[in-house]
Amino acid sequence: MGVFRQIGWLIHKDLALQFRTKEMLALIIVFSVVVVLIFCFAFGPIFPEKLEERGKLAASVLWGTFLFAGIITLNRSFDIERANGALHGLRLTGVDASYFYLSKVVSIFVFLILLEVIVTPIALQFLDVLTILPVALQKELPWLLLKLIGVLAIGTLGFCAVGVIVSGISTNTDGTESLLSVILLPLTFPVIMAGAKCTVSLLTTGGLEGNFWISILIVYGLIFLASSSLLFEFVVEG
Amino acid sequence: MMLLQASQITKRFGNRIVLNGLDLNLRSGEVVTIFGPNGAGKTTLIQILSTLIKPTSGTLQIGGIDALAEALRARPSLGLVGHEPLAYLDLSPYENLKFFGRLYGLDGLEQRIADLLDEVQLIPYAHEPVKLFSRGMIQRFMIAKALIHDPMLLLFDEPFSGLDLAAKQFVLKRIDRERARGKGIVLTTHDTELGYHIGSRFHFLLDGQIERGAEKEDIGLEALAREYEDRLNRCQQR
Amino acid sequence: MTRTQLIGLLSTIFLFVAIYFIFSFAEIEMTMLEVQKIFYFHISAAITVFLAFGVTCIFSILYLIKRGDTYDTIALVSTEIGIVFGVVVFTTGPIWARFAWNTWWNWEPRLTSALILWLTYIGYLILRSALAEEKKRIYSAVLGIIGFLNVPIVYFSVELWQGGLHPGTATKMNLPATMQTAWLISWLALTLLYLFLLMFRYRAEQMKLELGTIQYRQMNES
Amino acid sequence: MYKGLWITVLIIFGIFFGLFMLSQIPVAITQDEVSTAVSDAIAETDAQVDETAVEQIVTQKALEILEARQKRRLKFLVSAYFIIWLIFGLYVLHLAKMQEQLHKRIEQLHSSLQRKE
Repeated sequence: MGVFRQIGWLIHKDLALQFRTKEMLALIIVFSVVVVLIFCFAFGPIFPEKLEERGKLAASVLWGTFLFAGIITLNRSFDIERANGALHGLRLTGVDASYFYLSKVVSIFVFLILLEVIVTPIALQFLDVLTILPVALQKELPWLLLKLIGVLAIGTLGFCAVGVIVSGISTNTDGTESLLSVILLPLTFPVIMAGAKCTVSLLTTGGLEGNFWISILIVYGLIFLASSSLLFEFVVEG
Repeated sequence: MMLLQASQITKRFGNRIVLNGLDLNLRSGEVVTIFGPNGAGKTTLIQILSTLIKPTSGTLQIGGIDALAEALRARPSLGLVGHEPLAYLDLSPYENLKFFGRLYGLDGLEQRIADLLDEVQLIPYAHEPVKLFSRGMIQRFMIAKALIHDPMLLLFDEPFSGLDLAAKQFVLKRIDRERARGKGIVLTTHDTELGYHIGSRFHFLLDGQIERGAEKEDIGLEALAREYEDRLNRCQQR
Repeated sequence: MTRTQLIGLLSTIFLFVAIYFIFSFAEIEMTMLEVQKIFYFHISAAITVFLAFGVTCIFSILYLIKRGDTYDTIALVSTEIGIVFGVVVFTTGPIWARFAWNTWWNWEPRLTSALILWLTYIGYLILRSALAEEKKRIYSAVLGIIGFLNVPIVYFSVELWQGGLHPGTATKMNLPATMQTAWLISWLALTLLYLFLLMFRYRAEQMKLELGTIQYRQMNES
Repeated sequence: MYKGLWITVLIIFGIFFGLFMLSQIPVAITQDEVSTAVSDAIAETDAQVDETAVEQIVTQKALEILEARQKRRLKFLVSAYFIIWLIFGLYVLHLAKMQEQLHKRIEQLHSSLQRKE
């Protein structure tokens, strides 16, 4: 019980910090929209006619955008912890490193999900995906969007699981931002592959029937959540 | 009872030996002042005593707990006022104290926070972000943060640097009050006058080693200042 | 003769033997003809890449448990050699692909997962160079472990992503006996070479340590 | 010492390997290959001449094609093996050089320390 309360307070603190400065959310949303626009300008204005091609395009745009937005968020979050020795203050309370890890994963996850909920419809609209969906799917569009967000959520959780521990490491160096990308991106290739495939499947058939990709996303998240919450103690305590 | 028992503490960074087989003991109601020039390893010593970094070798006991093996259990019994605020400057003093107080698992937190903020004269600014504060206000906030869980052992790292006279006096008074309440206090400084005034036992930290301990009854301020000067010169010649 | 020299000599001998077996003992494969002979060293090097990074992972775990600097040094050295073997894999791979499929790169699952792993451990080396002395051992050990945990997931997803089995997988399974022998010997030879390089590189790391100590002593005395 | 050893090994290896390539690789002519080569050759020679002349030309052409193909294959093979040895060789040389320099530095510092004492 005490565990969950402690984690809850840590998450509360993180979210308070993230939303304290409203510019951060605004900045990251604008960044994501701009990235989406870059893809649109590169591919547009006439997008592939076939639904599957369009779906692939949308999947790559969404996942690419959220990956970069995720890296920025991670960096920012750990900058706050490092600055002014806040992390040392946290350590002095005797809180377990794995609680800290889990709270960080959850708070960044929440932030990114919020971003995804806002940016996904915009991106789908810009790429004009919604109009060429089969009629059956168009009828239950909210349901489809919900499923899409669900897939994004599972992928984002995996991304956060790895991202938090890697940025916990890379924040100790000087060239933080570029270093984080170089180390983190190769580790997240499976998320991109699996996430994009799931997205394409959702946009073309409206479901994930006979699809192993979603289980890869889940397994990836579980493996890294488990291993990183054990390893995070070494990152924090040294 | 011995509040703090450090023996044969050695710290190396690569080949550089910062602390070399250092011993330090502290009973409750004692204020140990450690004098040392810049770069003598004062901050490293305080960080080791506060379990933030691990010594290369040696043993450390805080309140009877092996602080190297069970750092998490030892930490709640110590408070640290260091160079950095060890808190989140984007949050207000109230939010910070509440957050850290919750993690320490304190009862009657609201009352405790109100009392502390009153003592450090920050009530009017309780809901302003700490980053807007002046140096003296931040120092007072740091003291409040270190005292929130009423620790037995208090560690001060250069608490007077960069403060004006009034602020220095505030810190002095505060330390004296905690000593009178039976706390054990370790304090580092290079200011002989202030250090003499507040301390009940004196050590010199030179070349990574603690040299000589003098009780307040055995030595006057001038004698202490002279001895410090002598030792500094001898150290520089070596 | 030191152990390192012995292993070096042994690996050299085995390399000669492997060459002999590849070019004169193993029969010529019918579809790729002579070009198929790249396969022996290409695959062996790829296996050695996985071996090297596996060693990095194991010694990283050992370092976190026991905190001996030796473990960390072995992890570092093994990573570096794994990267060198990776270079061999990623230069011979395209030559093979160019002949077999008329393209320089082929998304074969094992090749792709080796590439991802390779990039991860290049990140490991970059991280090490960017970290301060007292922190780099622990942090790189953590990364060494995480990077390797990724291997099965990457392998499985690339296989699924590529959507089919590569001819290499099929031929490896039912290789004629002569080819099998040649391949086993070249694999053994490269493993020995890896071992030799590991020891050789480790010595350099020890010398660096020694140099640091002497430099520090001299600095203190002057 | 290591450097010298490895250069020797590499040179011996190069010679050994070159001789091997020249002597050991058999020209793998199969029935299938010849017939495809022959039909290729006939396609390339569009003149209508008497049988023996055609046969002669065709055989010669077939041989040429076969040789060209093998040459191409060998080019791939040789370049692959060349690159493998180049990478390992360069890496070993790099290590040897590194150790040599370190060794020199250590010796230097040791002797200067001893002089002081």
